[in-house]
Amino acid sequence: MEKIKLNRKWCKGCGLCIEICPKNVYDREAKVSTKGFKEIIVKNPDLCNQCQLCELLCPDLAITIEKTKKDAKVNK
Amino acid sequence: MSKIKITGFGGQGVILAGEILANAAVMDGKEGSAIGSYGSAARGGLTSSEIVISNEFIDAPFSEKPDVLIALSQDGYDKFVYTVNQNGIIIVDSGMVSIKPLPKQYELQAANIATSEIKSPVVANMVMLGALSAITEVISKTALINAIKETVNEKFVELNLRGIEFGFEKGKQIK
Amino acid sequence: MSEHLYKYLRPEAFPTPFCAGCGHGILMNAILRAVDELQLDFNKIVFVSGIGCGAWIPSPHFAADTLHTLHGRPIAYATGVKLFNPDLKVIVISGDGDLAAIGGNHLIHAARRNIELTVICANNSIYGMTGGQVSPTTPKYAKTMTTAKGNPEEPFDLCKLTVACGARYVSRYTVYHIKPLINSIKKAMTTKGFAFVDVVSPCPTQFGRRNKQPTLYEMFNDLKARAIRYETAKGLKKDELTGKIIIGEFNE
Amino acid sequence: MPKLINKSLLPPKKYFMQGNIACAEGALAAGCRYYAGYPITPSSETMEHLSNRLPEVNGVFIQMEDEIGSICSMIGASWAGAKAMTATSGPGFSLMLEGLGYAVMTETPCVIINVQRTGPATGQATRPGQGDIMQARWGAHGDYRIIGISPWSVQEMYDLTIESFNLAEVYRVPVILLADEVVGHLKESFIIKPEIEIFNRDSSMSDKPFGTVQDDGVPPMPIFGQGAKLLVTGSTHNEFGIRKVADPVVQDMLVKRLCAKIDNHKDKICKTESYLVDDADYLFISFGISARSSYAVIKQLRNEGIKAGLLRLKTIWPFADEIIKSAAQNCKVVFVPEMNRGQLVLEVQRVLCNKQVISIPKTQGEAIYPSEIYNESKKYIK
Repeated sequence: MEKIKLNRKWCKGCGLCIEICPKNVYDREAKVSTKGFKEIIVKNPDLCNQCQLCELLCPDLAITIEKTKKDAKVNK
Repeated sequence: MSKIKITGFGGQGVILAGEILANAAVMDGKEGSAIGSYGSAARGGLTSSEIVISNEFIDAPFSEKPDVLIALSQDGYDKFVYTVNQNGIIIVDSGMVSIKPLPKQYELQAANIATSEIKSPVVANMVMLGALSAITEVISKTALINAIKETVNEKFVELNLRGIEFGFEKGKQIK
Repeated sequence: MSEHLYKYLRPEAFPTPFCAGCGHGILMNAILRAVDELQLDFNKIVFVSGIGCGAWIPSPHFAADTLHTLHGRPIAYATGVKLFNPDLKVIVISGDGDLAAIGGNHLIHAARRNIELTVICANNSIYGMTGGQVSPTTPKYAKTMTTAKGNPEEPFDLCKLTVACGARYVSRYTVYHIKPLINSIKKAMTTKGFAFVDVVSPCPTQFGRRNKQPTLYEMFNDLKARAIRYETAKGLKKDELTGKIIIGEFNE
Repeated sequence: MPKLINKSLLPPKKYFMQGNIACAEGALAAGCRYYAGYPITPSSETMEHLSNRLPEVNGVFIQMEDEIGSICSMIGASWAGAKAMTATSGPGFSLMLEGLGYAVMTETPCVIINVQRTGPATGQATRPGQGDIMQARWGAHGDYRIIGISPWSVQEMYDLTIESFNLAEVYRVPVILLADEVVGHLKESFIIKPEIEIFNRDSSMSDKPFGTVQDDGVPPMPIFGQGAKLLVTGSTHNEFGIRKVADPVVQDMLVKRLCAKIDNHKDKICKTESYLVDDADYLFISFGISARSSYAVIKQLRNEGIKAGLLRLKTIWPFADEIIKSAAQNCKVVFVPEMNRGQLVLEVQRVLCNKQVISIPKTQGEAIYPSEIYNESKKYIK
C-alpha cells in the first residue's frame, strides 16, 4: 500500500506541500501539464516521516498519508 | 346606520371611547366599527375616532358626515363641526371648547364633571358616552356598561362606570 | 485530507472553486476534522453561509444540510433555524466582508443574545470574489484594489468585538496554526452559547499578490512573524501590538 | 395536496377585535409557529400580540435587530420546518425585498404582512396608503412571481392570513398580505368559525427539492435534519440544489418554472368578489379599504338608479386578467379608486385596453372616502 496518496484531480499545484515538508518529499514535474501548471509529484516517498503537515495544510484536500504499522510504533 | 365621530387631543381617551362604543354596539347584536386616527406622537395632537353602528355589514367604516359629533377639544371641534350631517347633533365639552352658536348642540362640562365629581379627569370620555346614550338612541346604557366590563382593566371598571352614570344623568337634563 | 473524511464531502463538487493556494481549503479541512473528532451526527448539522469565497466552504462541498444565503445575513438565517429546531447544530461559516461589514449588525446581536451558534469567520482580510477590494479587517496600509496607496483605515478586531457583545466563546487562529485551530473549532462547536472563531486565512491571489506575498507559503511566513499569543499580547503596549495578529482564546 | 381541517385556536364566536390582532390570531390558527419581526407603525400590534401568544402554543417569537434579519430568520425557520411569518410596513418591507427574492428563488413558504402606510421613505407613519402593491410585485430584482392578497375587513385580516399560509405552503412561495393602516387598526366584529381548512407543504424526502416533473411545478420540500443533505442557495441552482452560476439552460428552466407554478394556477389562486356587476354600466375595480368605500358608492349610485357594480380583488397578484375582462365586458366606464397615484389602474388598463378606465387616486395620508369616489366618478356618469 502506498504511504502517500496524492489526489491529482483535486490538486491545483500551489506548491505549499513542497515548501512545508521538512523531509523534502515533494517536487514538481519539469513540464507544464494540460492543467496549465507544473504538477506536484511525490519524489521521495521513503523520506516521509508521516508528520501529516502536508495532509493537514493542503488547501485542496488532495493529500492523504496512510499510517503504516512501523510508523505507528514510532509515533508512540 | 349611525355614524359618530369623537374628537379631542391625544390622552383624552378618544380612541378608547370609540372602541367601547363600537364594541357596545356589537354586544347589542349590531355591527360596530371603530377606527382611530392620530399623529405620530404618543401623546398630544389632534385625535379622532370614527364609529359606525349598523344593522348590516358596514361598507365604509368612516364618519365623513357624522350623525353625532362628540368634541372634547377646540381643535377637533373647529375641524369637524361643519362636517356634521344636516340632521346630525353635536355633543360638546363646553368647558374645553368655546362653541359656535349652532342648532342641535348639547353642551356639558365633561372634563369638569370628571375632575370635580368623579375626582378623575381621565373619564371625561366616559361622561360623554353616557350623555350620548341619554341624548340619542344610538347606544343603550346597558351595552356601554357591558362593553366597559369586557374591555377595561378590572381596576378601572368602577371608575369608568361612574363616568357613564354621571354623563347619562347630565345628558337626560340637557336633552 | 485523510480519505476517511471523504464521507463528509460531496466528491462531485471537487476540485474546489478556490484559487490555488487559498487558505479556505485548509479551514475546510480543519472544520471537518473537528466534526469527525467530536463524532457529530452530520445529518443533524446545518451549515449556513453568506456570499463570498468563505461562504463557499460548506456549500456545496459538505454532504450535510447547507443554507447558502444572502450577503451578510447568514447569522440571521441561522437564528431562525436554531430557534425553531434547537436539536440541530447550526454552524455559520462566512467571510470577513460578510460577517463584519454588511452583516456586522447580525453578528453583534447574535453575540448579545448568546444564541447557541458556532460562527466561523474565514477572514482573508479582502473581498476576494469581487476582485480584491478593501475589507473591514484589511490591515492598515495594505494595498487593495480600492486602496492603491495603502489602507488608511484601522481594521476591525472581531474577537474583541464579540467578547464585548457577550459571546460565550471567542478565539482567533490562523490556518497555519492548524492543530490549535482544530481544537478551538471543537470547543466552539461544543459551546452552549454563542461561539466565534476568527480564522485568519490567507488569500495569495487578491491580497498576497498586491502586498509582496504572492504565494501561500510566503503568506504563512508573514503569519508566523506577526502572530502573537493572547497571553503574551496582554503584557504589551498598544504600539508594540501594531500589525500583530493576536491568536488564542479571548474569553477568560 | 392533502387538506386538513383544524380546530380554531380561539373559541368559535363573534369577536370585536383590531385587524392587526385578528391577523395574528389567523396566523396562529393556520399553524404559524415562528414569528420574527421589528417594530414599525402601523403593524406592531401583530408582533406584540404574537409575543404573548406564540409561547402559549409552543411557538417561537423573536424581535430581530432589523427587518432584514426578520425575513432572513423567518426563511431559516421555514427550512427548519416552521410555518413562519413577519409583519411590517413600507420602510421595513423595502428592507425585506432582497430576502423576498431569496424566498422566491429557494421556494420557501412564508408569509409577509405589509400594513401599508404612506410613503415614500418614512412618509406618514400613522397614516394609511396603498402604494406598495407594485413594490410587492416587482420590488425584488430579477423576474419572479409572488402571491399578493388584500383584505378589506377585520374578518379578512383573519381569514386571508390563513389563506396566505395555505397558498404559501401549497405553492412554496412567499405570500404578501397587502393590508393597510385602516384595516390594520380598524376594530370591528368578526366571526371565528369552529373549523378551518389547512394545507401543509409536502415535506417528503426527495433528492430533487428544486425541480419536478409534476404538473403543479411544486417540488417536495424536505426540512433540515431529516438527512436529505439539502443544498439551499439563492444562486441559480439545478433540481438538486447545486449552484449553476453560468449555465444558461438551468437559469432559464428555473425562472420559467418559478413563474409557471404561479401563472398556471391563476384560476385556483385568484379570488375576487362581485357586487351588482352583472348588469353594471359603471364598474368599480378596487381592493382593500378603497373597495369598501367603493362599495358604499355603488349602493348610493344604485339608489339614484345608476347601474353601478364593484369587482373587488382579494388577490392582487397574480392579476385576475380573465375575471376582470369578463366582469367589464358590458360596462361603459371602469373606475379604479386606490390610495396611491394610480398603480392598480395600470394593470386594469393593460387588461381592458379597449375600455375607458378612470383612475381615482388619493395620496393625502387618509382613507379614500365614499364622497371622494362618488364626486369623481359622477363626472363620467351620464
